[in-house]
Amino acid sequence: MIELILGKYNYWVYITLMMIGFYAMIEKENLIKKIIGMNIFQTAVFLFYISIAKVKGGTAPILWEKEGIPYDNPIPHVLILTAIVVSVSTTAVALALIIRIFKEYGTIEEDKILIMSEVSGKQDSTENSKFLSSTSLLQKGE
Amino acid sequence: MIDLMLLLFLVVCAIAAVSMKDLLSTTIILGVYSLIMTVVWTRLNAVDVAFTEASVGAGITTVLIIAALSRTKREEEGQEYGMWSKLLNPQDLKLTDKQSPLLWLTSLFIVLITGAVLIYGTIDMPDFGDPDAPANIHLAKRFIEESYEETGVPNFVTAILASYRGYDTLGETTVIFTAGISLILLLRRKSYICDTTIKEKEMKEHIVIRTISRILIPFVQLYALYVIAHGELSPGGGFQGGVIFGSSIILYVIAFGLEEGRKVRIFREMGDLLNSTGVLIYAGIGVLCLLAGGAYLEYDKLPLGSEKMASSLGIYGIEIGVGITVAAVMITIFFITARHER
Amino acid sequence: MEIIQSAQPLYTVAVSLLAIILIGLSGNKDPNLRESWTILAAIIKFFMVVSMIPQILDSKVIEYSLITLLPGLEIKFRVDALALTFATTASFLWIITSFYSIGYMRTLKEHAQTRYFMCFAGAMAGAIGVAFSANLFTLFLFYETITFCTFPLVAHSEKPDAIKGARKYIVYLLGTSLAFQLFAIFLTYNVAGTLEFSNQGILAGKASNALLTVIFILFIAGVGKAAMMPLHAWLPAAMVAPGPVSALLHAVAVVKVGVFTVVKVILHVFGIDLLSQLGLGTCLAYFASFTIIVASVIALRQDNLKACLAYSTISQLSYIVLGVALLAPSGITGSILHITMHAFAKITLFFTAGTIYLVTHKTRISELAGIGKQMPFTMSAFAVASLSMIGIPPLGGFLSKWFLAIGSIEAKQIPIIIVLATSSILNASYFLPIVHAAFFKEPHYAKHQSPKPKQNMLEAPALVLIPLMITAIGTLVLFLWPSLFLDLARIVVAGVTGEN
Amino acid sequence: MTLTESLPILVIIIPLISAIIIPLIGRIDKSIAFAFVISANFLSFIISISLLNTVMETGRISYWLGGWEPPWGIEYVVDYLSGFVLVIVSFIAFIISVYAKKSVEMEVEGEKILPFYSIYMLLVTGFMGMIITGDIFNLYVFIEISALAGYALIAIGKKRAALIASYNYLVLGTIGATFILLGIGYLYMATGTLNMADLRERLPMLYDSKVVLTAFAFITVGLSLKLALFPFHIWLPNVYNHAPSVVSALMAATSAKVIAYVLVRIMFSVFTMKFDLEVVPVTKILLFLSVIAIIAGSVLAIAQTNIKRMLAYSSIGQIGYIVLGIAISNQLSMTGSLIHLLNHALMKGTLFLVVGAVVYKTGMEDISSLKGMGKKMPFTMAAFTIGALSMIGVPLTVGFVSKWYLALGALKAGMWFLVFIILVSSLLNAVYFWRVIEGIYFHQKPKVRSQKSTTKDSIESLKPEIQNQDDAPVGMLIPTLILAGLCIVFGIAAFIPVSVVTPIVNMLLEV
Repeated sequence: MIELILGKYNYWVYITLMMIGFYAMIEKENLIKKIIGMNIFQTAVFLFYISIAKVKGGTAPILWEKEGIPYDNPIPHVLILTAIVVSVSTTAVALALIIRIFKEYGTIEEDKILIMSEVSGKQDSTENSKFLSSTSLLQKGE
Repeated sequence: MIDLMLLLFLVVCAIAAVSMKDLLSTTIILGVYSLIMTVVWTRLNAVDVAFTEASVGAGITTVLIIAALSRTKREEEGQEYGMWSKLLNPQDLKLTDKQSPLLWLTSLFIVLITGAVLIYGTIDMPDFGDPDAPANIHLAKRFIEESYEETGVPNFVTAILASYRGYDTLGETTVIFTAGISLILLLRRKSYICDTTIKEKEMKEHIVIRTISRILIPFVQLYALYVIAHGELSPGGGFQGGVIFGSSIILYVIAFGLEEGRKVRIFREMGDLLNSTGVLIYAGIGVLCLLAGGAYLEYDKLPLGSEKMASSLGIYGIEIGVGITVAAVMITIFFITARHER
Repeated sequence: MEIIQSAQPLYTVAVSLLAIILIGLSGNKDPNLRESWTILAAIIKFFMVVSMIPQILDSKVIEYSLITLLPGLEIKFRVDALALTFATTASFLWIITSFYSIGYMRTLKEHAQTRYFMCFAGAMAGAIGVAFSANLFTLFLFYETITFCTFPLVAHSEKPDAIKGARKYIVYLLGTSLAFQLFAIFLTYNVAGTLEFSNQGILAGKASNALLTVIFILFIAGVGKAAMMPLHAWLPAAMVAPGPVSALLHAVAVVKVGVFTVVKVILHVFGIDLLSQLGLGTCLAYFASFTIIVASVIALRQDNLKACLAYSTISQLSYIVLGVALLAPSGITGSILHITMHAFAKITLFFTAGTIYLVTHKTRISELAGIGKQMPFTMSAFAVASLSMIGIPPLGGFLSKWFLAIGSIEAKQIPIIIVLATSSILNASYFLPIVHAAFFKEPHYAKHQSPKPKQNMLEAPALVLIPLMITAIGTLVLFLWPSLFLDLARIVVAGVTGEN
Repeated sequence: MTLTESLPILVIIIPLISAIIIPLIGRIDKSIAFAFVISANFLSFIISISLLNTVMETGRISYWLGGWEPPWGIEYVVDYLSGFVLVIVSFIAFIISVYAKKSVEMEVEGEKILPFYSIYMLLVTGFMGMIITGDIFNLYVFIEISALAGYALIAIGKKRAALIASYNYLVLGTIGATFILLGIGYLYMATGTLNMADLRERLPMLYDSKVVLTAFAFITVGLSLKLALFPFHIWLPNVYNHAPSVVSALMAATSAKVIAYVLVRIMFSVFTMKFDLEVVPVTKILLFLSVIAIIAGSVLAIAQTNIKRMLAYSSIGQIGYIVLGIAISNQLSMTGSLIHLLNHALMKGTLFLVVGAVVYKTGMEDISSLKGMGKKMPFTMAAFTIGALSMIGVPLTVGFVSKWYLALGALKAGMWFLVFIILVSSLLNAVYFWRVIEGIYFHQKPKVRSQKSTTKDSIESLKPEIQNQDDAPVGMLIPTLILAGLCIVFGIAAFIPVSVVTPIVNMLLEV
């Protein structure tokens, strides 16, 4: 058991972080809060990747003169470099949307926006109530 | 031990960021979270990633969110009822569907299930740091052993990033480009009325900032170029360098304000032009490789001296392309999001 | 059995399709040209059908495969005796109906006549297509063609009640065919590996009895056009259509296609051996009997003339189903004859109903008193057709009923004879009062309306009148010279029973 | 390397470079940019066809990016499956780009047209990249390219609700993409490789590893989110509803197809049939979900008053069809699924283009706005009718072909009730499409009479309605009619697509 914990704690921390972010993404009403959650969520996944790359006693994956020292695995680093960029791009677009939404609706709280949409067009209301039933099924796909 | 503490810090920051009401504080905490993450990654020897996270996660993301906050709202509203009161006496509250305790429970349930599945997955995982884990022996081995020979780049990360998986990086640059164009599409207005006068007045008083900026900016820019150029040898590369360069321009704008609309227009035109130019350089180098008879992005085949030389120059080329696009997009994004419209 | 490969069936179907285009092109600008296309196509089609008769009587079969969409899905035509019986009737009546339509539509100055004639031609293409189909897919294809082409005809007036009726119409027809018939086709293909019609049936020995029963039930339920109870409600609802459309619907295009499909399924998909072995034929026969009696009883209670005729149709269609379901040679002969006999009689009745509306704008049976004096020709035709429906010699209706009765004896189903007799009595009891009232009663309004309307002849225009006279005479002719249809029926029977 | 050998990369690079160049050359003249979009799409369509052709003749093409041998470098793979989907997507993208000019000019503000086209091309690039790649991380990158492009394109819809739709799509899409990324990480951890072919070799011995199971679960859930498979469909109706017509059309016709393709890739090319059937009951879960999707999508579609929204819900049902065939996973049903990728693209493409034309002409997108359009826009409405009949599944249209294979596949697998589901759903389709068709052709406007009762008007209103024919501009009409025509052509000559699909199915099922 101890071994299991020692061997895996790094992974579990990332899972915890990820769940915190995930929770914020689906539960928070504030649109910016969701984005903050999204950032935590994604960074957690990046942490997981970086954890894969770690080799005991390894050094940074840059060629050294000295032979015989194990290097850490460079591949996840590469992948995460790309993923970080994707993440920041998504954040930028999301923030742009939020700015526009604020301009149009005057608020960045999702529930208020939904109420406003209900007044202006009833179609959104059906979505709103359906959200519950559908999110509850969100995990069944697994 | 320090690693464990750092990880604990991460969790604390994450919880704090999610639960605080003041969005500005939240953003700052998110920045702190990113910085700690940077430290964690440095300790995990992922220097390139840490570099990027420091400039992007802690830097750009924070700046962007603050810019967005300045154009929206600072406080998170609603949810004046705590979760427990929601759960215990929901009938007292006037709640919309979205606020119902059932929904909160559902979200929690989803999150917990996902987490449980993930933890279930970890049972069969190789232990942390296991050098014989499949991830570390299959592809990685060859990269570590041969990439210097094959590409002439001592930084394995750069070698893979720019050469073996250079196409992913083109995709990455395209993503940035897409984000830049998306923001132009979403936020740009034709009329450019900038309330620069106010800014200038405010900034005039900050003589210290101005002076420091004036001294600092050239060095920052120089450093950016260095990072781009030295991506092969040390951590860093086009992306990080581009971010730094972009930051220097942003710093300039913050410190000095935008004196005239004309300058804005110049920046804007330049930004648009450079957005495309950067990606075009990257994609174009690929096409040149095609024309030279190689595969796409096969730098060796470029007619630039020896294979190693060609490969090296090709990698420089794309790094520059990445740098230009990143810097240009950053500037564009900053101008678009930070501009106040009255 | 000799098979001739010839594209003639295709051309016969295509004539109407070509007509659609030509009618559409002529449009409203030149009604005469437009109508001449209709007539021309009808006549050409009829002669093309007739030209195939000698070969078929010679016990040959004409086949033509147009295209194979996918393995198992082939558009293929086959003309055999059964197909030709139906096609001859339908194409002949199309000519008549075309003339009648022109007269009717022009007299009433109806709108959207171009659409009307286009859809009309489309429905005919569908009917002939169903008749000539060589497999279930082709049949289904043309079956649906008819459904879609007749919808605009039913909804022609575009008034709310017409739309409502048409909606009911499409719900029943499209619904049953998509839900049940298509299901049955899927199952058939899955079981038999082919959809091709065959004299011996294609399902024998291919699946368990339970599955076969399910397929059979799905097929019967899936052919909504046969208007078997409880899937009959669309037919009275479709009465909102203009007169000629009702005539076409009831005599040729729609309902006959329905029963024809049932006949095809019984004879060529299941085969009489398989069905008698499963005992499904008898079940169906009694099921049909139920419809015959109940529909007749409902018809008795109708005051709207067209609704009364509609229920009469429902009842008569089940005769055809009944005859085939008996699985006896004479029963099959009777069914096949009844397709034609009923077509002529019923089209006459609908023509007269349409003509009465055209001239007097009356739709109710109770208003018809004394109308025989105003419209002697029309009402005479009505009387003749009614008698044929009841089954009184020397009219066509008698012949088919006769064969049906013999069939039920052959099948040793004596109760069926009682059903036939009862229904004939019921037929008589709703038709004869109309005829009696028309000729021998004074009009009601004469009593309290002060200016007594003139009892002059009020007959319809010739273009309307002549067609209905022709069909009325047709019922008589069919009794006197039924040999063509009898021969065709005999070939069919010989084919499916394996005797030669 | 010759030009022919470079085709797999050109099919991506041409739209990509055009996306980059459009903002530059568009400054000179907007019409050049438009011509550029069309020609780039056309080129990549032609290349796709020639790729498919080559694959049919010589088999799988593998292109090594950067000249690095896989699994060390990134590999592009064109086999029957990716060739087929490439052709579908590039064709639809081409047709819609021809159509786009007028519609975009109306629905997008002037100065935003250039970025719009640029992002349109990026979306196409993203889709094409997802299809052709043989590297699982590269797949993620292209998923994100298409996703980002999609968010922006949706958000510029005219109504403000478009922003919310886009935002929600962004959040859910990011969750989906991150799940996929996570799954990829797990796979990499278990195998040490990112190349799909390499994964396929290395995975079988790890099938009972919990890491692999989790990876599979997360990738599938992530893809289902993007695919809008029930219950992950919530984002889709708003997106299709509020996006500009051209974007709705492109997304409806291609986006789900591409994701479905990726799902097939993961399920059958990276993992194997054995895994799907024996190790994880994934096919059963998908079967269950797809059945609900089919029914729920159709039922919800009936309740809609907005035509785009109705089509969106209908798409949810149709996505169910595609997944259903995959879930039954025998030869016939897979054929049905794959051919439905093409068929649904054609049908939905037609319908959305028609709606776009109606929006262009009337500015309205309510179902009631189509009333009486049969006379005003006869050709456009004819296309709508064809599309609708296809959706119902009338013989001689493409819809029937899909249904035929799916139903036979279900019967072969002994799952009778699925045939029932398929038929019930086509009945439901008939209900909501027939309602529209009826409105189009059989509608009189009684309003005129009641509002103005002057004698002149009443006389005029009694006359048969002769509206002036005012059909969509040719540039919009022709693409619509081409798609509608193909609905019939491939409905009749169904053996052509089937002959392409059959080797794919054999390849996937290893028959």
